[in-house]
Amino acid sequence: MNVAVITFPGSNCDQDCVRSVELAGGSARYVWHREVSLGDSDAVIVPGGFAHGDYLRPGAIARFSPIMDAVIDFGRGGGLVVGICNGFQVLCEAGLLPGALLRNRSLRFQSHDCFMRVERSDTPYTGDYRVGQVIGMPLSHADGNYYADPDTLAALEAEGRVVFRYCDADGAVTQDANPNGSLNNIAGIANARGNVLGMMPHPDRAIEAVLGSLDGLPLFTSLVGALARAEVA
Amino acid sequence: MSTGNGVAPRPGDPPITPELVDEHGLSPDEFAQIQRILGRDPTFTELGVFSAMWSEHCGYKNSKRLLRLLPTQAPWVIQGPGENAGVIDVGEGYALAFKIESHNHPSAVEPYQGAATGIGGILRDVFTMGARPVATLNSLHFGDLDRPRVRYLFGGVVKGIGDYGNCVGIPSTGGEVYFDRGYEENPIVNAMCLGLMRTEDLIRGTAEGVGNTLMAVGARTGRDGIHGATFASEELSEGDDEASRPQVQVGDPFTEKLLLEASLELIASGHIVGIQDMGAAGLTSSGSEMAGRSGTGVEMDVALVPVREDGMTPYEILLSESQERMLVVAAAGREDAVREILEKWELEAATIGSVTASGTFRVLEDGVVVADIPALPLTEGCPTYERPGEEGDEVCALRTMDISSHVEPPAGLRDAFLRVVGSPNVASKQWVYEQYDTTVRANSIERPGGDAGVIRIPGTNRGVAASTDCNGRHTYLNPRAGAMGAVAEAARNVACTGAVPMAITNCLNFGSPLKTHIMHQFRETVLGMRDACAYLETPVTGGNVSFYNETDGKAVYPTPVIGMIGVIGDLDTIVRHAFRDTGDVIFLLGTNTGELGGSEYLYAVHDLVAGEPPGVDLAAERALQRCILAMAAARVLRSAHDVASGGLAATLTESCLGGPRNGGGVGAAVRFEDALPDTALLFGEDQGRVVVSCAPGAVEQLQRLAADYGVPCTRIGTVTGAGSALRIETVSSALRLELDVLRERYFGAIPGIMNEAG
Amino acid sequence: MSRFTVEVLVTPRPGLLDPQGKAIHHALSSLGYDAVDDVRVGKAIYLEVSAATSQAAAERVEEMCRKLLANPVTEDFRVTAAATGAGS
Amino acid sequence: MSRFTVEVLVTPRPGLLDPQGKAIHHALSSLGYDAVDDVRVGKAIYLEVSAATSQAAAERVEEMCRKLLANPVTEDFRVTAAATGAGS
Ligand SMILES: Nc1ncnc2c1ncn2[C@@H]1O[C@H](COP(=O)(O)OP(=O)(O)O)[C@@H](O)[C@H]1O
Ligand SMILES: [Mg+2]
Repeated sequence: MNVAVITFPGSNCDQDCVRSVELAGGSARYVWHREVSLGDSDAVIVPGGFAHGDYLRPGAIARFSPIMDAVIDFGRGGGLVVGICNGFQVLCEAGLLPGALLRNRSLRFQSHDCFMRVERSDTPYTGDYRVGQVIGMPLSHADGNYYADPDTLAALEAEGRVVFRYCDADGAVTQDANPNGSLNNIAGIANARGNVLGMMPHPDRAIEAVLGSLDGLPLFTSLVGALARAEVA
Repeated sequence: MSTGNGVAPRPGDPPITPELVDEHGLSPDEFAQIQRILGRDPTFTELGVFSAMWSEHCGYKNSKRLLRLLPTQAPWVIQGPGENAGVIDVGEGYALAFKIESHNHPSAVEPYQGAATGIGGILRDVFTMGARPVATLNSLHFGDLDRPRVRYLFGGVVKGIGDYGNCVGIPSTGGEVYFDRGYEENPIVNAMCLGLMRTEDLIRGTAEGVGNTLMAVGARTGRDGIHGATFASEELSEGDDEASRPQVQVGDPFTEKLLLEASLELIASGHIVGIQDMGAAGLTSSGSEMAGRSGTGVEMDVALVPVREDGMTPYEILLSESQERMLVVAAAGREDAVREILEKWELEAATIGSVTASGTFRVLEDGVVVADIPALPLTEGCPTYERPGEEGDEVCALRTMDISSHVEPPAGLRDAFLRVVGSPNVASKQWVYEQYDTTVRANSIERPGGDAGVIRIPGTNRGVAASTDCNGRHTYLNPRAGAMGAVAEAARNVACTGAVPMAITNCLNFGSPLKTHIMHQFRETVLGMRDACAYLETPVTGGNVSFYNETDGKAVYPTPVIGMIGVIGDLDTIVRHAFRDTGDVIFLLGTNTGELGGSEYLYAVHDLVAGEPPGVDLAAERALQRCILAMAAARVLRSAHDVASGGLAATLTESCLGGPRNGGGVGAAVRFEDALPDTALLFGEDQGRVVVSCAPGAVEQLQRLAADYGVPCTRIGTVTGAGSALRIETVSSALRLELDVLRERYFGAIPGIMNEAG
Repeated sequence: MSRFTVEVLVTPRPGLLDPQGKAIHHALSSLGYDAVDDVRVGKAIYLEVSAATSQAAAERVEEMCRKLLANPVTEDFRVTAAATGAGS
Repeated sequence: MSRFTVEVLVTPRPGLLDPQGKAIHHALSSLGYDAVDDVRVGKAIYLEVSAATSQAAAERVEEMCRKLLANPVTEDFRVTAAATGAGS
């Protein structure tokens, strides 16, 4: 079992993601953006950072990195792909996920803890959470304001593809608890098939008690568990 | 040594006249010395080179002699002043490189780019030592926030720091922000960086090995910031028009990130023998300093330097301060291997020359020699001066003013309390630090908001704590006491987290050294810093001097920013500033003396900067810090928070409220028996005090430890639990401050001003 | 082949919230500029392109817009080509 | 009083580094667009303004540019006013 963590020029969280997978009991390796094949990888993480400087629009240039054709094929074919923060932006630009991430409502970069409500526990990424569970972890972005046109948004909701929603400490989904202006407080979504996940907050920074939160670790243990089950099957 | 073989004036260069020499900031005596060094007149290019290297910024002409007084040694110091950054041993085979730098003038002209490029420069200083940057801090001083221009500068600087550091992926773990009319025209923008490496990976900025190859790496050279180094050494004046204004340097954090990764890979590869940032004075300072440090020479051809614009002269190429460039000395024969690493990171690398045995800094343009200067006299021979100093009349009057008539708060104690807690100087800097990525790389153990930031050494349970401190009002009124206080406070902040203070870097921001009252401030500052560092055993491993922070003759407050490093051997013993559990017992360590001189209270309530600032008892300070460390190691403490700006009022408020996103905070009830006026007690900024709390069962142990270290320890109250209030009784008054009200004042102050006023 | 300066104007799609435009509008109002009713903010990109004709240059750049320069979910674009140096 | 749409184009001053333009140029090259020689990126701001004449509208906005919309140290700007709805 092997998780590929893509490193673009400007990726900053590739190490954090590898470490998260390892702490969850899996193994991971770095795949440089100029490679054209994912090799024998069983899952892909597109990490946070500023791929290609985030110039033009976050993710816009990274989407054309040589490795992305392989990532897109892999995701379209049902392979597990998760994008965190900048990775979420890349996946939207690449068309693996619908919508776009606009500038935060505050117009400022925001770096602080946030709470999210887990909306689905039946995805390969959230099996170790409970539906309705309130989890806390850092977020850190300038462009995290999730937008999709009304039809797309309605489809996301109707199909239950909103996986994480910003909420307050008690789990209430309110505008006050919405850090960046995302429609419907969306913090993370899945594609129709459920194999591609994108999320803005950083589970990779909430994997040890000494960091202040362990709430990100289940995302990685869920992923590692899903891969292990697939191997057995 | 012979120079000048074939050096001839370049066609088109202006003739060397006394006026031109003067425009280059060189005195007639200095010019005569240049003629002696060369044995002839300099060419225009050489004049530019000397002017940059002998500027205040590179040559430290007016500060060097005094800086020699600072203590620089300790067994744990691996690299003291003189390199790109200082380095100390932080245990388990790790070394920490750290340094602070100013970018005041560029930030005054263009706050966003000025601050951004300041971060860029300090990161490069650290990663060229072979260390991976793991944290940044920033110390900012601005005028009062009610001025639109100040809000513009403040907003731009914070965004510039954030956008640059966030993109490179370095967490910000702390800093400070002050607002005072003393900085109205001249903001102080200092950036500090910490980098970690295995001790054996240390590399220095040297050009060793005759025949090795000089390579220019990274961004192309443009006409940006030509003579920035000289510019940084001149005052701004009202009439600065665009023509005379050097071009702004634009930062490219993405290229910086690539340069960072490529440099660390190059250093690890063993293909290179030296590397240095092309910072102030660009290719000139990096080339000549690397040669100077290793006693070799360098020869380079400017025609080989990749440029961004056509028609650049040797003068411009040598002095350009384009960002994100490095000078690398590659081992002969390894050039292709070097190029391969750089290509992977999509960076340009050009061979521009080689290391020679000549001892000179020799520059060609298409094979024609345009400069040939002995390297050591160029880098080390800058004349130094010790100018006379005397305290200014104005500050003397303020310092000795009788402030006793201002002890009464005009609208009552509660009003004064809320004003102090809601003053932008005391209020939470959340608006600032939430624009900085504080958690990237998942090693931030204590984020901004407490006494000092703490970063984990990856793969260990050790941490490095860091804090920047300088209360410019204190250093203005009494530079010596203020400087001692800055060192003491920085060390105390670090100690409050449970980390042992180890060493400092410093950034000395002053007005013109040509004025006697400024020289007095500078000298007194250095002496205060010397005493405090010696006593607290925190040597100085490097720093930066920024003079000429003046506009139209008005200088900033003397602002010696101290960047303190501490080491915590076991992260499980870390202590935080917030009160925790209901029933915990609160103590004051240290003594209340009620010193209101230079206090935030006088400024916020009486609009006054006056009085004698708090004195520092170094022996008591050292005992206090050792005591805190012993308590932390023994796991006696539930919280520790030092007393500084805003006095006990600020400290107690902060310990009750905790961080910005941790719910409602906890209440506390305290009582003071001191026979002091209420304002002096609550708002005095007396040094050497820490408010701590412990579980009821640990009271005796805590008291015993305090007695062991001879530290006054007064039981002042208890933590009263969630949702209540901070209640304070003194011998004459009782105050009840609802946490909601405190929250609104403390966290709402800066966002309120920045969001409403625009 | 001649040289063309191609101007690309990328603007937020109508109906999309434009926080940057809103912030500028707010700032202008507080500076006393009451005559401003709305502000929208986009990007202006200038490309120097070699092509046979200005039309060819514009077409090429339109392709770049569809591929990279604009995000079809959130942005519209407009392309104008002029001979370089002709002013614009 | 009529309504005008005023277009403001804000561009980085010549000689200043434009990292964003550089990155886009690089990206276009790797997508195979070799005919691009240079890219510069600025802002396009559209203001709806009430004024007596288009000239008055443009003058007003030029003032806003000097005050707020453009950074005189790093940016140049160009203002064009047209009656709203007249297309541009
Ligand atoms: N410019 C800044 N950048 C990052 N953190 C900051 C900044 N200014 C203040 N902080 C953080 O806010 C907290 C309070 O700052 P300050 O009042 O200066 O603390 P202290 O008085 O203990 O030195 C500290 O944790 C500090 O690191
Ligand atoms: Mg403190």
